[in-house]
Amino acid sequence: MSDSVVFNRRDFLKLVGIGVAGAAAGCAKPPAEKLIPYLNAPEDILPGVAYFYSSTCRECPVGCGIVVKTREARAIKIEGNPEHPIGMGGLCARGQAGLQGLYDPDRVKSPMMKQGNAWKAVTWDEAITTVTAKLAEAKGKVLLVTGNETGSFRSLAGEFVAGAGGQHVMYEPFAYESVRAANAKTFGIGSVPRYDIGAARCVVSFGADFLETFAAPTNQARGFAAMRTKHDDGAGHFVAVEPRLSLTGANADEWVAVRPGGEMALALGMAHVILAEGLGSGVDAGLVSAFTPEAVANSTDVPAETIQRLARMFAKHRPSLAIAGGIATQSAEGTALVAAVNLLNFVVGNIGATVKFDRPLSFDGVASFAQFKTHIDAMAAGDVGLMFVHGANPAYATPKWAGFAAAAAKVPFKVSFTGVLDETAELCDLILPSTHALESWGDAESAGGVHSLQQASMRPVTVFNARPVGDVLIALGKAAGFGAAWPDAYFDYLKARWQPLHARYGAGRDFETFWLDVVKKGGVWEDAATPAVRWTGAPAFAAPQYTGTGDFSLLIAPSSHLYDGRGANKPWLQETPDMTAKAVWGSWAEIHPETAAKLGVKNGDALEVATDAGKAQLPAYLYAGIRKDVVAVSLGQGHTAFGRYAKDRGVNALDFVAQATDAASGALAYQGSKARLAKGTKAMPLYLQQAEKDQHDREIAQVIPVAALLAGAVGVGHAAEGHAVEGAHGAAKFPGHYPAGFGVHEPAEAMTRPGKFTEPLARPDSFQTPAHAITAYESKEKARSPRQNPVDVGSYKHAKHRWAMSIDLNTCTGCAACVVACYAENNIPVVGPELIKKGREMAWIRIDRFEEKLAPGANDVRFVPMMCQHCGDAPCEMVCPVYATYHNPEGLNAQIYNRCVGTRYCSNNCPYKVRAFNWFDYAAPEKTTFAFPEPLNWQLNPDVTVRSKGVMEKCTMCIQRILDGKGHAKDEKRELTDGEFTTACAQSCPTQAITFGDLADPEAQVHLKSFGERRYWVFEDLHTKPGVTYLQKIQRDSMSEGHA
Amino acid sequence: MLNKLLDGLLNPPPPKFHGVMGIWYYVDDAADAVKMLREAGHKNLNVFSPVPHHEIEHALEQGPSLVRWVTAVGGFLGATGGFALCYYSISSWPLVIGGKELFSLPPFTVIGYESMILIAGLSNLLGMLALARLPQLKQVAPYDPRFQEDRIGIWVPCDAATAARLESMMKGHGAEEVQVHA
Amino acid sequence: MKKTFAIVLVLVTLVAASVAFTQSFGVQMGDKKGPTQPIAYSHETHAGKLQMDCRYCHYGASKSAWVNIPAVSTCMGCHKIALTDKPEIIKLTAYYDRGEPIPWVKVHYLPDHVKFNHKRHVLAEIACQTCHGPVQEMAVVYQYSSLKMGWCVSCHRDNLDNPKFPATMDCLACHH
Amino acid sequence: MSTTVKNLAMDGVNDVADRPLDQKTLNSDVMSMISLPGKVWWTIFILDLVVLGVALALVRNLIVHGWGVSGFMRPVMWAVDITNFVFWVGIAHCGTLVSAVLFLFRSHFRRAVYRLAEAMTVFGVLTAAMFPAIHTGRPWFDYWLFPYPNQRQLWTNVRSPLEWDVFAVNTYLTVSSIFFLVGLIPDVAACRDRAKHPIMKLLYTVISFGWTGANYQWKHFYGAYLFFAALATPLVFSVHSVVSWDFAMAQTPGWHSTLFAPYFVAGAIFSGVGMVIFLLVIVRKAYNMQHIVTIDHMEKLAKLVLLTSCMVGYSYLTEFFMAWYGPNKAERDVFWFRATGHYWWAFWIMFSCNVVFPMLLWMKSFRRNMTALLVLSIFVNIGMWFERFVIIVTSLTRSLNPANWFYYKISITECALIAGSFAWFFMFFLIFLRVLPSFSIAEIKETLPMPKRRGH
Repeated sequence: MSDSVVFNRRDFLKLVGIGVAGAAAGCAKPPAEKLIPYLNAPEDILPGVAYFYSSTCRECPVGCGIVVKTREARAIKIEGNPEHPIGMGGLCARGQAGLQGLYDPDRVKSPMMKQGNAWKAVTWDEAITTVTAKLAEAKGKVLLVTGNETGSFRSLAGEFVAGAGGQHVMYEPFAYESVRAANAKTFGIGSVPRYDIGAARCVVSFGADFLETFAAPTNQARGFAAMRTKHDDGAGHFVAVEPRLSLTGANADEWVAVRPGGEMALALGMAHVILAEGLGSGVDAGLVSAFTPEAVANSTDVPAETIQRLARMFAKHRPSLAIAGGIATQSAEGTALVAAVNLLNFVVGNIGATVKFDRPLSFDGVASFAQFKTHIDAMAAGDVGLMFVHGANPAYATPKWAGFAAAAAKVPFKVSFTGVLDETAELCDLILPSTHALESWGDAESAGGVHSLQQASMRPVTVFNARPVGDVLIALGKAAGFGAAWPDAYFDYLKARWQPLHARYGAGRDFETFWLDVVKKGGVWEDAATPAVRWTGAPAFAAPQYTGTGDFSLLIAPSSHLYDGRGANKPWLQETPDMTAKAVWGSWAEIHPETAAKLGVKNGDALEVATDAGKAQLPAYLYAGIRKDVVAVSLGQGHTAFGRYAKDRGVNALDFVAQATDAASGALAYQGSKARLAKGTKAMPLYLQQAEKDQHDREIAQVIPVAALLAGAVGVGHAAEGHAVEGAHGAAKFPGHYPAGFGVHEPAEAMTRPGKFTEPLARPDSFQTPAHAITAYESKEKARSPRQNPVDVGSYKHAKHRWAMSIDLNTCTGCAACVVACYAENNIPVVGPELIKKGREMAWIRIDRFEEKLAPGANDVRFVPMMCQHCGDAPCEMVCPVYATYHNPEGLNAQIYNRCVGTRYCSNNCPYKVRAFNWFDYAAPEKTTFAFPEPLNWQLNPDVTVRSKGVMEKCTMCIQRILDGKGHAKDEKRELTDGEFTTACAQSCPTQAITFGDLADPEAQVHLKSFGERRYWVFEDLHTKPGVTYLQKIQRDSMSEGHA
Repeated sequence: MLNKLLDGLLNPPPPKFHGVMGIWYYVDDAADAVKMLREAGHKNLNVFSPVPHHEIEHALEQGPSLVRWVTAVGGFLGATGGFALCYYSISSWPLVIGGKELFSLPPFTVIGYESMILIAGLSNLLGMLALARLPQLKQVAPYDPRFQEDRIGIWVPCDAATAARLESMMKGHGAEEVQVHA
Repeated sequence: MKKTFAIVLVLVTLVAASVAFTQSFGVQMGDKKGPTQPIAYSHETHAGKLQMDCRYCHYGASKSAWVNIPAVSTCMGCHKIALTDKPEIIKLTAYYDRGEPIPWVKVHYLPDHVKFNHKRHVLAEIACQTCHGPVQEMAVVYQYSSLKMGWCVSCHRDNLDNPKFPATMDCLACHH
Repeated sequence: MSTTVKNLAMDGVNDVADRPLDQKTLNSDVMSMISLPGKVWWTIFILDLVVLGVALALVRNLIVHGWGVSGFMRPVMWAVDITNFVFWVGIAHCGTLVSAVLFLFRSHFRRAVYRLAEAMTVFGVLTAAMFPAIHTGRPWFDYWLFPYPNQRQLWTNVRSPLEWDVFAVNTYLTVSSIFFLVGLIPDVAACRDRAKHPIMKLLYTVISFGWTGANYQWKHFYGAYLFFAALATPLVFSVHSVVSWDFAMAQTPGWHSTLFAPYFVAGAIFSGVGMVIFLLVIVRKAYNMQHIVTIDHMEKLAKLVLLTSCMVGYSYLTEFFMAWYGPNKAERDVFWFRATGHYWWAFWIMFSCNVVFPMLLWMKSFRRNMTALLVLSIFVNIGMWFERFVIIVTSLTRSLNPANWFYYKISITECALIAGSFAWFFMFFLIFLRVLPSFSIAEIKETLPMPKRRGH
């Protein structure tokens, strides 16, 4: 194959000085290549061997534990650290994409000084001396702005501003002020609690996007999965109370389309019912006497009986959990809302059971918007002489009326430590590029008692002349003469800071061993004591306030991929579709189809959104999952700087936010602005990655009604003859190519025990090897005969495994972490919006969103992770004229790029349409379609060929990982054990919905799941015998107080 | 220059012939003449005509062409070749595709069938060229362009002695014109 | 005239065909000359005369998919003291002192879409010489085998039923 | 146009008007076409080359930058490329049918038209064969599709319908070309004898293999010709069946149908005869060949069109019936989409051109009206091109998984491919008209009364 070598290995070989057989371009002999060996051979690093370093993710304020995979001393993949209590091995899309922040081609190459409007490169020494001088001038008027810092850096910053005379302020666009304020008010604990969703038996979310951005999404997703698998006695019910069905809400059984701002009244109404009916107690009923269901019904558009039903369900299925946070609480009455929900939780005794303060997220000390505003005012007033910015982008992440830009202009000298030229850096006078988190040491207290260490997993990328910001601060301090006490390197400062922790958790180890253990493990964590929680009174519950005029309420949600906009410079995140609209690379306004009809707007037409704060035009996305009087825009786009991938895409939703804050907490009121809509004039493209969201009865995403599931053997039994289980549409259809009654097991006691279905099912006595499993059990002569077993002949005689996958639709939340993981693992090119819109996406795994029912009430949105199904009887294989795709002895559907001629017949014959074709040369640096501009190509996985123009590609079930795992087993002369390696998607899945393994091993998890209940095969009637088995989503009857 | 060269190539000096060439217009006369000449012992005569005439063929007592056998053999070889290719290509590196049988007749038949036609066609061509002595590089008899239009020529190679007698015989059988090459 | 022409034509075609055919089978017609290296390092001396184990320097061979080219420090391990007066060693020491790696010239070529795993083959007790040829006799190392696919496959084919180390003919083993 | 011709190749041949034929004038009349072309011909030819040049430029673009320059995407990974391929293979089929099948049936009207039809066949296959070649993602590796011993020890997948195509199409190209050339031998010999210009003479001398018309030559000529016909006949049917299996063997709804082989063969003959009529109407008029290709001949062809049109129409209806009657929802959706969906216009163009308009041929007056036939034949070919477009594009657009339903939009590249394919075809055809006898002298002669002294 004449594929050009994108990642020119020699480049990084120079970096780490390793010599290996370099890559030759195609079969022609290239001009003599130089091999650059080590100067001094390090003992630990061998070329061609992967090394893993545990560290801490810094892509959002939470700080999950991660493991960084490095090859030849380059970080090439980020995975969740299974030992870490927050991430628990899962990692969200944003965390995975951290890698692209590291290799961002637009990173600042060296310190830069602003001259007029141009940037001029300066040396570090010049820069340091300049700043030192400024420090002297601005004595006492120094302002250090950072993002949420919870570890040693926070104290260093503190000491720094103390020395320099000034203040350190931490700004986060989503600091959950109202949650903290409300908890302080109601419980006397001013922090963000841990929501133990796994412990709850039913959940009501009051506009909390807890699966996307709120608090610790990966952690909550894991708990959510556990909660959702419960279905005995009506458990596992999830109700979303929000005006617009978010991705989190899409997972709900019921959508309560409350009037914007009505969430609080609804919570209190539920509390009223509970107290009135004596289902709960603990607070004075007088608090909520005003909120009778009828009264609430008027103010929320939610029928009284619904309120009563929800209240009863909530009280009945204890421990239950009501979550207020994220979207809904970012409003003028956010604090009151959280307080109301706290009250609701308190009366049914959820506090301490599902709402826990043992490991509160560390947001303490993060400035509220109001506090930050005072700093802005100070700047405007000229009270700031010197400003440092690190890890925050206020110029973008504050509304225009906050006047940050203007205020910054008043500051004589501004220094930015940013890695990329973002909006704030553009305002600064000096850029001191800081190394990326993956290149630098640090630590964080992710949550109470969870001390995570951030290990530098590689030497700083040589292309950029950057320094760890800690080192720079220390250097500055020393130069300015107040940092004498500090060690020279931030690393030593950090290490010193861990001494007290050693004292506490050392357990007799001397510091060095303790330190090594910490570095290996990624930190230390204790089970912090659970504080006693009392009810300390509620704030006043006032009616919602709206600012501005207009017939519509504007709803602004943080993007699940770009968060507050800090992900916008990462092509993976831009290319991964937003799971609500399935749109990419831009922003859009979601409105209800009927509203659109009134306005005469069609899908993708321009729509003008106007608030008192500002107006802009966006493409409209017609979404039935939103109230008719609401328009929703998500944050994250509309950057005016921040690199080629972020700049000039879409609209910054903050421009719409009217001037209002939550008095009680000082939070910025993202919600509550009134908006006016009109048909737009200029056409703006809406890049949809999936246009059709109706599955046309193709039964791709199937559900099984709880009733049928509880009916258990009966249902499965006659389903085995191929009948549909009675029940809702798209209910279980059981495959014909498995014997009747196959996989049936005793349901009796299984149904009564919660969590049963998170555990492997017992292998039934009626077990028979599935037709398409590699038959390790079958007798030789039988196995040899093609007629008997088509997948074990000729060169296949040593076949032992049948790699397969099982995907549980019940726990898949559509977060798309797997998609990004796959991009990272398999060198998949990013092709950009135009091609995506054309239907030329290259993703190997995508998540299809099917909207069965999208209206207030019972809710049915289904997410199907769709990748190559590795069919036993693959339609694609038989049509390839050159054997470029064929069936491998271990049951994989192989795709050999270098044999592929590109007839594209395989894709035409693929029922699942999961094969991606290289329409252009994404791998050729000289072409405009080049997808890996230096140094993005450093991230490429050396174990995976970078595909060239004109070849077909698709999911390989991470064959490189399989071979690697088998290699290890061979080295240790042992058999493979189940789960010792897995695919990138399965590894990253926060809810563990994806299981990978050997189907031929009757004890393997994947086997038990694939032949347990709820299993089905997509397009099973085509008899493709897929290697990917789906487990039906459990469909609950949401209209009966959660009863099944 | 080029033209001269071509002329040299295309119009070589006519070779020397020994025999009699009679030219007929009427088909039945020509047929009779052929019969007569053959009875007179001139079995090695050649007939030239713009289209084949049954009368003349009959008079010449021609049997069916042998081409058919060549074609048959070609077809047989082609078919076996096709099937052999299928069998060998799969057995040399057995790759399972779509869970299908490695060796199955239906696909092989398609390949075998097409190869049969191909080889049969080629051998049919070669057979014809060989038997009809094409391409004919040197003339066997004095040639006349009218043979491609509407005249029929009968060529009897003979020595000068018999030439005179043949001429009269031909004239007697309605030959428009008789050329004697001696 | 015509005859001779025809004969010549036939002969030419035959020759052309046979050349193409043999070429297509990757038969070695190649030169036995390797590139000139920045330092005239002789495997003949080290692996041949001195009987050094290949893996003394190329220790990665049995541990990793890729083999390492020895670091300058590895060379200096001996040559700090051994033959320090020899011109080539002086060159070597110069590199070492300059803290500069030696730009060895690549000898063996594999396209990027072939994922050859040294470790697996070395652990399968295949002598280095099987593929790299009699390195211990090479003053200048050259590419001994064609390293073309057919060459790999023939060996794998022969060892399909190897009781100890069965080879595979699964394309995915090398192409992924 | 041939009135203004300064005649080079022939001597004493002037413009021919309608007049009774005899053996000698037949030669002259047919060969009168072989002459230095006039202005009209040259204009057409130059225009043709210009179009072809532009098309080739875009094809080069295609190969350099990849198929991304086209409008293709998932799920529609085939569209105009394969549409053209099937269309031209279809066109090609009629020639062999007319010459071979009708030869076996001893139906004499073929003699007048088969030479032109065969020429069309050969050029049609030449055009068609280009598309599988350039439609691949990496055309420079196309030779991998042929089974040949190579150092990788790899072979082709003989179980793939696409591989059957490779065998079928190449066999068809070879056999039909041979058939064409062999049939030419006697006529070219006649040309040779009249040719004056040395280059022409050389050409004819080579092609005619030194044919003299000797009895032993005629004997084996017809012996072989019979077998060519006998071989070509099953070949015609097999080749287009194989082409149809490219679709039928896949399980894409709208493709996966046992009906396809006969349906495609009928369609092929339909479009082929349509093209023959198109060419004949023009040629016989432009070169005054009405006395050689008579109205009766044309009418017989028209009847063939009518017959195949009915077969095609029947197939359409059957397809829809099966979709409606069968259990497969996806299939039903596809066919409903075809008639009413995004590409409804394509479907209705196809249906009206292939089924509705040809019904006019039931009228004898229509069949014998050359202008009418000309127009109809154009419609037929448009319709048949859209038939393949509809089959390929609509089926793929409505693939099984709705999650990636995207609509295919044709791009300038594909337009160039379409225009280019016609330019390529007519380039060959125009040259053929002026260089080789477009009507079989020998065979037509056989139909003339033979001069006999003893009356008839």
